[in-house]
Amino acid sequence: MVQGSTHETPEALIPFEVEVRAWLAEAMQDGLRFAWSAVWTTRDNDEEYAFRQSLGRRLGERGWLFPTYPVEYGGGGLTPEHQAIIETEMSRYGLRHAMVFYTLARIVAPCILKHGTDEQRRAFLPGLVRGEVVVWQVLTEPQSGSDVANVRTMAIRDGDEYVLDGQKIMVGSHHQPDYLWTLVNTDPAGKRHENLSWMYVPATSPGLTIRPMSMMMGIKNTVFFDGCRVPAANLVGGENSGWKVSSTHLELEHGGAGSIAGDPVVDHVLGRCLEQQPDGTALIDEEPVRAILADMLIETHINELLAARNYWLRLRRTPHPYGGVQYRYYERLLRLRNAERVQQLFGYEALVPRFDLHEDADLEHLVRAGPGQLHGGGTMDTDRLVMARRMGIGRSTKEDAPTTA
Amino acid sequence: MVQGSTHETPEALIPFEVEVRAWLAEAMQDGLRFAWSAVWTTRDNDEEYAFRQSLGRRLGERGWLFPTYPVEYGGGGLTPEHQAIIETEMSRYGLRHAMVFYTLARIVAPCILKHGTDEQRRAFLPGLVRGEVVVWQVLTEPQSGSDVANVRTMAIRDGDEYVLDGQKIMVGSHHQPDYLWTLVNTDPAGKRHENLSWMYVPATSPGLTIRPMSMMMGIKNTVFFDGCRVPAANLVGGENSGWKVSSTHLELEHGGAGSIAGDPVVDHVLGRCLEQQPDGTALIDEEPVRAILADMLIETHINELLAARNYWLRLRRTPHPYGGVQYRYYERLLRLRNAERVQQLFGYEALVPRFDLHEDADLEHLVRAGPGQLHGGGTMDTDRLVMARRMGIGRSTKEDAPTTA
Amino acid sequence: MIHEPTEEERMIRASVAQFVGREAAPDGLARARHEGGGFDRGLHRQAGELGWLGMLVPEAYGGSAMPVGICAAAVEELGRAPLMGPLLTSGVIATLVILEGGSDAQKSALLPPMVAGERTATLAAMDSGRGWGPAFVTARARPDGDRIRIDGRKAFVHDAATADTFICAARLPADGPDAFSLILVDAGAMGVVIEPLPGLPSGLSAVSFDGVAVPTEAILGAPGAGRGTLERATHRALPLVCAFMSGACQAIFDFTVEYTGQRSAFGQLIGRFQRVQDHVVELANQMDGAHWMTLELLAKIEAGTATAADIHETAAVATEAYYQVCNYSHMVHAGPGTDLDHPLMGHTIASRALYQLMGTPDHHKRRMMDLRFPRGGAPA
Amino acid sequence: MIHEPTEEERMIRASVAQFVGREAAPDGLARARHEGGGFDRGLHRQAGELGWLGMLVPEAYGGSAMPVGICAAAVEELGRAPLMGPLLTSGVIATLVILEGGSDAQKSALLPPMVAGERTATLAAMDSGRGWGPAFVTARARPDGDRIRIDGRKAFVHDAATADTFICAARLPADGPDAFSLILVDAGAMGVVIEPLPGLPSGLSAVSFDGVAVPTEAILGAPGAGRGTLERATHRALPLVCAFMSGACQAIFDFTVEYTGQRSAFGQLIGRFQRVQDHVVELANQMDGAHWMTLELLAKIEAGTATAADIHETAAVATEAYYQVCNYSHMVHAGPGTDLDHPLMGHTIASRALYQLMGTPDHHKRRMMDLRFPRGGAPA
Repeated sequence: MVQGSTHETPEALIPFEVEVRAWLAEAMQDGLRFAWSAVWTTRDNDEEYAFRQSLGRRLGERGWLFPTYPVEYGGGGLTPEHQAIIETEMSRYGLRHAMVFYTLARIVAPCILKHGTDEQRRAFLPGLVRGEVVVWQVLTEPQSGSDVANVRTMAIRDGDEYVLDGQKIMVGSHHQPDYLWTLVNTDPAGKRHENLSWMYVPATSPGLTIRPMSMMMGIKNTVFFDGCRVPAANLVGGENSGWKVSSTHLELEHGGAGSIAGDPVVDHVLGRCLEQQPDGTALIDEEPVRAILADMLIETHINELLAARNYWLRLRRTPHPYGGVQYRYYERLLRLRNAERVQQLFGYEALVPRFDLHEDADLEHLVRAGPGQLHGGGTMDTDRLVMARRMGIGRSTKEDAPTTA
Repeated sequence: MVQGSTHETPEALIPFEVEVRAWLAEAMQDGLRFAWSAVWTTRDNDEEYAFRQSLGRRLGERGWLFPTYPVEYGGGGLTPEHQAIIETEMSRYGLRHAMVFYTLARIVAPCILKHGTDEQRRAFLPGLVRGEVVVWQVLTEPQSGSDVANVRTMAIRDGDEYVLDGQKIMVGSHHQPDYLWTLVNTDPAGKRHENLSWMYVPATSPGLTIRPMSMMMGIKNTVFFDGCRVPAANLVGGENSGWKVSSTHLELEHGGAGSIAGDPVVDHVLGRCLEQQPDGTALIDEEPVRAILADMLIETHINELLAARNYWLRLRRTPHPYGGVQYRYYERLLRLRNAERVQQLFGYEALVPRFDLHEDADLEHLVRAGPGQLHGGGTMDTDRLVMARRMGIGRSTKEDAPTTA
Repeated sequence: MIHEPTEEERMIRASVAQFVGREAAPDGLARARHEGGGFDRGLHRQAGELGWLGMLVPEAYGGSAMPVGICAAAVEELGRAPLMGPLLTSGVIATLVILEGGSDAQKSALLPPMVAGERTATLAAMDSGRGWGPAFVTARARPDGDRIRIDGRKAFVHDAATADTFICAARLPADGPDAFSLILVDAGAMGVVIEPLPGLPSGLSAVSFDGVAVPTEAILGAPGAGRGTLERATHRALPLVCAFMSGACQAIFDFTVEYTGQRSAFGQLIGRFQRVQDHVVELANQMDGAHWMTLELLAKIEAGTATAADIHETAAVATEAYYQVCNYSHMVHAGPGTDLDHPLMGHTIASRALYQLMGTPDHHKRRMMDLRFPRGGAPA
Repeated sequence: MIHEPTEEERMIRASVAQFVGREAAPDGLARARHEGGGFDRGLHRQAGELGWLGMLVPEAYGGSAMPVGICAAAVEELGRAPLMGPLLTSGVIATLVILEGGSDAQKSALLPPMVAGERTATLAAMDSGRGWGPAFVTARARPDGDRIRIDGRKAFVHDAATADTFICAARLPADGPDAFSLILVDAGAMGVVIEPLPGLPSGLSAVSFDGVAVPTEAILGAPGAGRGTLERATHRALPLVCAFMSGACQAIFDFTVEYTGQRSAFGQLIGRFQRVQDHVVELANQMDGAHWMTLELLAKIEAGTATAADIHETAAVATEAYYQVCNYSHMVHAGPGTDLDHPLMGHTIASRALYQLMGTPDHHKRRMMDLRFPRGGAPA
């Protein structure tokens, strides 16, 4: 049974919990004045960005950014239970392990750990695992969104290097990366799914240009590869074997990692409804408000249970067949419904951002991102497609969930 | 603009309106004590069945069952405006022109009018148009529901007759028909869509057996054709040209006819919510009840507008490209939602039928039929498929709505 | 943390599953009910012999008082069938009402034969089908010499036709405005009129009590204690009803997925159609919401941390889920799923009947909110 | 009966469509707003020259007082763009408030330059963004010699940054508990502070009135008459706002259907995928609900049979439809639809901004119910 928030720390780990709590209390002292932003959008606060990056590095130094990873790659060499403690303590500050450090290392590192050579692991993992480098995921092309495999960015071997030509769009965020984790076509004559390779591309590579795009949810970028030269050693998972690597990648991006953090939106909404208004009443005393809140609370609770289920199953290395993508699909549609609910509850107030809040709890961000967050990394339609396959529908054999941890 | 219920009778037709109203007041005198049932289910009231059938015949005698049909076929030779008056007056008694006379003549007659030979029109139409015969639509086979064209009931020509062999299921209702209107396969070697024919089969044909089935919504039937012999003259629309006839048929079955009658469910629900309860309050004073009713009233209103749009456009012979199937789809999902709403409002009371009500207004029927009425004559999935085609999606050319009037 | 099922849980599941599979092939259930039957006294006695009717009952009254997780596992298997009827209404609900409210003498008299499957009881609580709560108890009871006379009409009683005992809610003159009493009434008592209701074959009857006379000792526990008894019993019964509905959803999911790989249309398996896939996707989301919510609730009950609000929240989710799961499955099955012989029909009827058992989903949501956020006061 | 568009309607539609197409290519709108611009005074003047800003206004004040059907046709075309801004907030809403509440002198002074497109006005009604109604007017006004001083902060005002006149709702000491007054305030008056709001680029500002002094004649109509004025103006403006949203939905439908025949994925046009089809199906259902409901309302207004409840019902439907139509279109367009240069983005922003203009859909539904079924009384 999922025990979610009723989870109790095992006796033996209580000292570790005390240690993490104390360390965080000290480390967060200078950070409490910042409004926390998620990685995807910009709130134009460079000071906060710098603090967040340094916090990531300090966690990385201790191996607490990837607690269960081997020490030799910069991990903590700890157990899943340790990781759960670290994440629980971080969530008290509104921090999510997975994505608050302006880097997608949380997705890229597992791919390299699983599919890289020993040499690549030693070369690439420590920087990611210690929070020292920022990596972007670079997938979408003008002709390919959900259809990830339809890659036209070519990478042709030339001696010890690959030469990249092509264009990626709607990627990254508002601060420059150190590396790009990108899918390229290494065989112009190859069959679909048999012509792909992943590359870990230094952002300083010659022939690489990054140009910002204004999107609904904030700044994204177009990346141009124009005769861009990348060392052959940076191709991960084998030439033309990229589709195999993708399965790990996509499962993680698509909800398989799970989460044990709560949703800060619902707490914030509830708080505002409980506030006493000038006339002495509170919104929560109004019948229509109670009905909206009840649905919001219940659906958020279900979402948290799906997330927690995935989290614990992942740590146990027994992934749920369709659970990853189910959680992702459920959460996205929930956020779309919640976007309308906060407009019902607060009207215009939900259209103006509050920079004193963590972005995840900011109602304006919820409204603005509502229909936009439905498709990042694949649409809700592909979510349902994947879920159906994993349930064994529409195919002669049931597709298994890839392992990711 | 749709004027729906605000429609006004043109000056010149007021005498006709007066005539219809007076005639109906007299004709309905003996019928007011009956609870009106729709054609599809049984309520085990033979007396009511007999009255309804005789009312149909009396209307038919005057040409008022098919007011715009040529007089030579038993119609009224009247204008669409006359028809609207007749339907409006009938709706005051909870009667719907389209389907209350235990016969599908409303769908079958237009097919024969459009696709039959002169001889067939003269032979078959008067009985249908005058309400003298009961016809069933007989389409579904064990392996084919939505996929209507997948017909395995064979009809092989033998001299002046066809010999039918096969099985149809889930057809008809609780009283025996005079004729079956059925789709058969007249070319075992023919291509899909090019091997079908429609037949107007006398129910007394030798080799034809009808056996009742117990379904969620009441009695339906299995029909066995076992070397059943039917005159070749009863094949309508040409051998192997049945798919062309189907388009007329399906458009009518699928909402293209429209309606200007209101939905009696919502009136009944509203009435119960307005009733004073023993403690002096009325359900409608409760906030959650008001919220449910608001949605129910609004969605019913939209449904009525879609129905009225189709009705008027049909009489004008300018069918809406996707309007027929849109109305059908919208109405069915609305009835499914309303089924749950009446349980929310009235709990167990919505599980027990009230035989003193027209079945369309009976809450138990709504609940029981909720998920069952979604697929009669094609599922909600095929509804959406057809609607998409008519909107010009997924095909290189936009599919036109067939004309039906 | 994810709980691993215990050996005990697996065993009881297997035992119930075997029984349900052998004795109550799902196909016939909807039809049997429809045709007026639906309850098999022999079957009930067998369930008693197998010990499930005593799962909730202390040993002193012939039961085995299992932990809630084990009881839930058994009930979940009943839900898969679905085998509702007195196994649920007598074996769970009435049993809990007697346990929560009865005197020692009453428990000793009633529970052992109920545990053995020899007798059944059913709750005749609300006089209107519109809601659940004290306001809907309007039947009157009055002292008449050394007896009590009951007058009222319980509009919707589950499995009344075969019940031996009714637990009737009525207001004694001494009961305060919000109070009522629960009174045990023999089904054969003079003035008890049972009227099976037509329509959806859900096993409901109206039961009239026309001046029915019972001894004073027929009052369950103390006079006026009915409200508290019913509240406690409700809060114990609802998690098990949720387990029933969660099990039912899983069974529907299983046979629906299977059907998508068997039925063809337009030349391919229907599971290839995105629309069909999407019905199953939404079915699974409803099922999993009910499933994980119920599991969490049971874990909280075992840990002693479950609140009444948690119980109502879970009941809202599971009740709604069962209803919607049936609807989505109908969208996949179309015509054949509405044949009364189809396994889906038993579920559809059960989901409609359970929809307002001890309150509708909306009722549970409002109770959840009222318990967590009392009006005009500080949050709980 | 289905109404055939008149020649006049066709002409005004064509004229607006041409203007909108030439002057305000939709692609740039969302972006222009985002980057702080968004209002082009020249464009507004052109609209004035073409006569649309006088559609609602009697000839005495420089207008042409067209029938509501014609006005709706013009506004529907604006919605297709979507061209919101002062064309809607000044040209329709503020214009109607002045028409409904102003004295002859006020109308003569304000309306001719507004009709000419030379000046704009905007309503600064509610002090909170949470709702629409008298309870949300908390700004105070007090007599001060021969002037009136206004204190308050209007949290959300449309197109304030470019407005020449604010119509400010405030409570005079003599106003009863439910009453308030509307007061005309020059945008340049001392103490008026306009603060454009960050976030969704919807053209909203907060406007503070810090002891702003205006002459007594600045009260629109009679003191305390604001509530009635606003109610009447709201009921005249809402049908036109519905027409705007209905037009917008149709434009989105058109380019969304087109896109399904242009974009490919997985080797075929996305329109072949049932899931994509279904987004468009639901889009069309929302669109047609708004469309036919608005048409019926306009027909009733022309026939003199429209009630306030009808207006709120239609507003609930059209507002919700615009919101959902944008969502469904995003589901079809995915990433490219969220580029601020994409035509959809202007609609998405407008649909969020209009969501609570003169009340949310929920507010309109409650008003509809309260008007049709007053609480505790006989049905209306």
